[in-house]
Amino acid sequence: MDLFITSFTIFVLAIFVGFEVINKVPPLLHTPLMSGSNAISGITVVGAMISVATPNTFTTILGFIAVVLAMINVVGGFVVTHRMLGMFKRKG
Amino acid sequence: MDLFITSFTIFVLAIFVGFEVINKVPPLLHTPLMSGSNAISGITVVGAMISVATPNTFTTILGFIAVVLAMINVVGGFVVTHRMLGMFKRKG
Amino acid sequence: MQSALINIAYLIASVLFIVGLIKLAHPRTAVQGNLLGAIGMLIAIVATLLDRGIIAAGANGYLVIFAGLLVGSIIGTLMAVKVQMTAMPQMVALLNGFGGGASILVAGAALVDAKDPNLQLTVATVASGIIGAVTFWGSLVAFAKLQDIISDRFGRFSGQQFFNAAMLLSSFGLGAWIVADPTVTYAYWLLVVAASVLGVFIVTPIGGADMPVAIALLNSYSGLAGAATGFVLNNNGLIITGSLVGASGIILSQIMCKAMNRSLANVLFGGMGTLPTGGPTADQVYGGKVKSATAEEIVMLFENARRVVIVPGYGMAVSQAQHAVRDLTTILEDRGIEVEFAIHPVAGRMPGHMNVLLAEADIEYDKMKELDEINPTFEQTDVAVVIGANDVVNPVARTDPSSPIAGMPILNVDKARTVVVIKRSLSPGFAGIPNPLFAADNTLMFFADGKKAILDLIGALKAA
Amino acid sequence: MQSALINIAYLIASVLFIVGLIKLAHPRTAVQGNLLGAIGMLIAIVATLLDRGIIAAGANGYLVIFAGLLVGSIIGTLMAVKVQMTAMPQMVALLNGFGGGASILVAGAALVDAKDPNLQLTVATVASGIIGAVTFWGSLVAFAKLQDIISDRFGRFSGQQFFNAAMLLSSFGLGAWIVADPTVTYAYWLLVVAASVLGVFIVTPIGGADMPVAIALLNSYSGLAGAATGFVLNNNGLIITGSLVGASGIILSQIMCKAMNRSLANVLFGGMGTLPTGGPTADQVYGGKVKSATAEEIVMLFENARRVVIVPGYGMAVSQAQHAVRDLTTILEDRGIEVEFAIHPVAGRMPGHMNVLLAEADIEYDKMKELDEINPTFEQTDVAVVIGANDVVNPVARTDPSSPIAGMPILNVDKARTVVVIKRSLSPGFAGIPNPLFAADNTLMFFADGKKAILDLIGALKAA
Ligand SMILES: NC(=O)c1ccc[n+]([C@@H]2O[C@H](COP(=O)([O-])OP(=O)(O)OC[C@H]3O[C@@H](n4cnc5c(N)ncnc54)[C@H](OP(=O)(O)O)[C@@H]3O)[C@@H](O)[C@H]2O)c1
Ligand SMILES: NC(=O)c1ccc[n+]([C@@H]2O[C@H](COP(=O)([O-])OP(=O)(O)OC[C@H]3O[C@@H](n4cnc5c(N)ncnc54)[C@H](OP(=O)(O)O)[C@@H]3O)[C@@H](O)[C@H]2O)c1
Repeated sequence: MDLFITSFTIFVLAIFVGFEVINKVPPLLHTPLMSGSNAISGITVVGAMISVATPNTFTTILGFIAVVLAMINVVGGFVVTHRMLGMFKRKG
Repeated sequence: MDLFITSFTIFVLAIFVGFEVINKVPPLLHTPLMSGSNAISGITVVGAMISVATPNTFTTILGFIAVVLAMINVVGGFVVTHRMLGMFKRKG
Repeated sequence: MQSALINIAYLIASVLFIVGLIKLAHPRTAVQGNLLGAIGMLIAIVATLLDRGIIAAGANGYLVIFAGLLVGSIIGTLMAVKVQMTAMPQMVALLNGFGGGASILVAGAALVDAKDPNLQLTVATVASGIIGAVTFWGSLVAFAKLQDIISDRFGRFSGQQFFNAAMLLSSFGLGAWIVADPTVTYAYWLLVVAASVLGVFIVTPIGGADMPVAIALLNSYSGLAGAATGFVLNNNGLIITGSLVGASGIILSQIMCKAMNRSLANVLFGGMGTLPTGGPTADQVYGGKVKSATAEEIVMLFENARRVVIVPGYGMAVSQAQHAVRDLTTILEDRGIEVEFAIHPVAGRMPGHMNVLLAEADIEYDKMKELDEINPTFEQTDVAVVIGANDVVNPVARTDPSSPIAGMPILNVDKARTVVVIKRSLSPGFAGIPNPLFAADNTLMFFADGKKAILDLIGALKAA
Repeated sequence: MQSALINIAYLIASVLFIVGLIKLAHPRTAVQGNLLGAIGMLIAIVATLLDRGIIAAGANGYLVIFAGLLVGSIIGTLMAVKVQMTAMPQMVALLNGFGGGASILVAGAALVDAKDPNLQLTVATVASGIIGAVTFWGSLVAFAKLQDIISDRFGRFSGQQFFNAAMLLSSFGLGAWIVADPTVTYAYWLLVVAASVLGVFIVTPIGGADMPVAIALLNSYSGLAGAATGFVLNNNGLIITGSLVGASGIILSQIMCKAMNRSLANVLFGGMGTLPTGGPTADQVYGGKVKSATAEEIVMLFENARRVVIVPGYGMAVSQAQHAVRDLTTILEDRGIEVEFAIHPVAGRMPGHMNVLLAEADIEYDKMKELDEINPTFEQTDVAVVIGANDVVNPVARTDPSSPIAGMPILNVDKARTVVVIKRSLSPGFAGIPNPLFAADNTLMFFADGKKAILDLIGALKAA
């Protein structure tokens, strides 16, 4: 229970950080913000890797599919964001 | 060790929250900000209360003094901030 | 000690994500911010390779993991490199869905694998399963709608909201069962099915143009699903990152709703997307009052202009006119005309959509002005060129409190000396209402496909 | 379960603190924000009463705790109600010191009491002890200096920085000993003594006017000491709150340093506060060029003015002139003159100092303008009235790159049609340099104590 409350505390603080930080992103960059934040939500890949390593074949297969899905999310998100941001140029 | 890292994570997140939140306070309110944030730093009173409740008389005395000091900080801070903020008025 | 190292790595990764998001707030540091995020992810992945369980699984385990990482990376890279800038909303929806899908599977595997599941694990697993499945299927439906794979009519039926409520309650019921008896793992897959059905039919009735709000919200859900998975695995890295993404999606959907002057509930369940009733008809608004112009006539306007403001909208994205617009801008600027862009927060079909398209065409971002900044300047503007925008320049929002877009802040192009509107017809935009701007005294319509129209203008300018 | 409840209460308290700080950012919600913080504190204290150890200590324990809470509350309330607004810097310093003192004692008690102290406990205890003692004594010295209990010359000697470094190293050495052998609890008290000496002699050399930066920094330290105590007790509430306060103090000291165009290191260890060398002397600057005026002459200026800007500085605080200034403002406004206040970020001796004093005198906060907002308006200002400000209106900052205040952003009062400067003499302000503004063509000096000068002006206005 104490462990849960600690994790929940982290959750609450991270939400505050998220709100404060995201609110400062200007409309100009909202599309890259969407794809970029999308990319980091692929952090689930880390959990998926652990699922792969279970002795149970069924969960290994689930884990493998999850690694693939999450990794598409991660790599696709970062690369497309990079592509978009590379286009934003300043005068001169 | 894991417990420490979790606590440290909370520390880091809270610092981010602090920086983001405090940076938005306008100069107009910097003095109340100083006294108000001062007041909440008196949260040490909570630790002091626990020290009072130890069986050891020496630590009970330390705890008592700490409760008094922290409570001056808390109550003095909130009351003086309230007094100051009560002065700020808008036209009309 | 090992697990401590891994947790430190997750903390570093989380800090890099946060700093990355902070840097994403300025165009000059945004590229760096995105890179920091990618580095954080790399650190998290490499650290996880040291996990006790993964090391125990030995070479085979590593093989499967690397295979998965590789396959995912290749597919992700291909998608990201191939996608057209105009298809960004779909792309985000799809990636989003994959993240949600991964959460379903990871939580399911953890439940199957758990020796002695406690309350936190089961509750969090249930949450991951429900949110993940709604995200996955909701995002796929959003993708299919935006790609015109399925029509706006698909998957709508009367009583849909009751059906969806029933699905949600079933998921909760199955979830309660799992919490009560964590050994019935098949209940988890039933729960995923129920939540998947919910995910599909909660998104099908949302109008095509409301889809971006749904996508931002699904983005938020994918974050929350990740955070829930973090509670399943007791992994702070997942919890922090999931919360960040959860906050990001909610803020973006709020911004969109505010810019459309509608509530989130109205977007998700409300009746917009069907034709509005009441209000003046198109005939009443346009009858005999619309003036159309040729490219040559518009070029004459340019010749006497000192300041031109270009207002892009959804039609610029559809006709892929952004490069032609850039060429037009260069020509006008070469003739000493000041050119700026007025970007409405919900122009197009995604927040920041127009900015990305214009940036793609090498237009400097300091020329793209936000609503508050550009509106006071229309009175000093000689020609406002509206390309495929409609609702975001509809003055009815200011004048008619009964209109469906009443109160939505709009770009006051009607204050410019002359307004040129480029679109194919008089048909309405997303809100489905006529636009009196098209019939205004100082408005000239140029009926054509957006890209073709701009190319015509360029041709006429060069000939003149 | 009990400890879970307490931890939930701490989480709720932390959230209330954060929301309170967010609300403190707007004058309209600030009072509410402060109340939320107080409620959070109440929740934390009440929840702690349920602590297993405290319950075990029985009625006696509760008695001692309540006695402590009561005594502290009474003293705190008395101090807060009695303090003059002009003495706010001292008050903050004193409260701050008490918080640091509490951290020393709590960490010490935890060390004495620990059955099996682990690494985290000992390291955090050492940190609490060092930071707490520096905060406690540093704050007391700051208080004593600001109250003129000890002079600016007190506790300065050559080689002081080496002495301080030695004290810091001793504290670290004693700390290492404690970490190695946590049973030698007397080493902790030695450590506190060494850090206390450090705290005293690190603050004594700081110039009186630099004290606010030191206080903000000590405020930050008191937060860090609290966070360290949180690590000692594994208490997330303390960790979160301590970090918030730590961040707050650092940001405020940064803001002050930036507004003075100096580095933090320069403020803490640098030589300012002694007279600057080089630069023109007072005679060169002022010789024969200073014009002084009577109250009646200044009133004639007011009679032809449409806009007056009042620039308060440290001298307004010293002479307690704020209420007289309010009366003057009312009279001028009754005559149809527009009056605004120009507040420099480091005017006075504390950030926001002038705002609090003016607010105390019932001047609406929407009339108090920040530097960026007011500077462009001086050219349309008929009379700028400078009351006891000096450095913050010294144009040398703009013109002479070798001046000690070079590059500090200043209020451009010299751009006003006429400048009236109220101070007692031509003596310099905190930076110790002459001010060419006093010798400018459009400047009139009114030599008097700030409050008396304003009362004279009011008298003359009524007579006119
Ligand atoms: N950006 C977001 O995040 C977001 C999110 C949700 C909803 N929305 C909604 O989407 C709408 C956006 O406003 P908007 O002004 O950009 O678009 P709009 O009001 O939907 O109008 C787009 C116009 O573009 C024209 N068009 C379509 N294809 C074209 C082509 N190939 N060439 C030239 N013109 C073409 C259409 O007229 P013709 O058919 O006559 O050519 C149509 O009237 C708003 O109602 C907003 O609330 C936006
Ligand atoms: N606000 C902060 O947070 C902060 C923090 C650290 C340092 N500082 C420093 O403090 C300075 C603040 O600038 P400032 O312009 O407000 O003050 P200042 O430059 O220190 O000048 C104050 C002036 O007030 C006059 N004065 C003193 N007592 C007076 C009285 N009773 N009646 C009338 N005049 C009186 C003095 O001249 P006479 O003796 O001739 O009367 C003096 O020249 C800056 O240099 C700043 O860097 C401020």
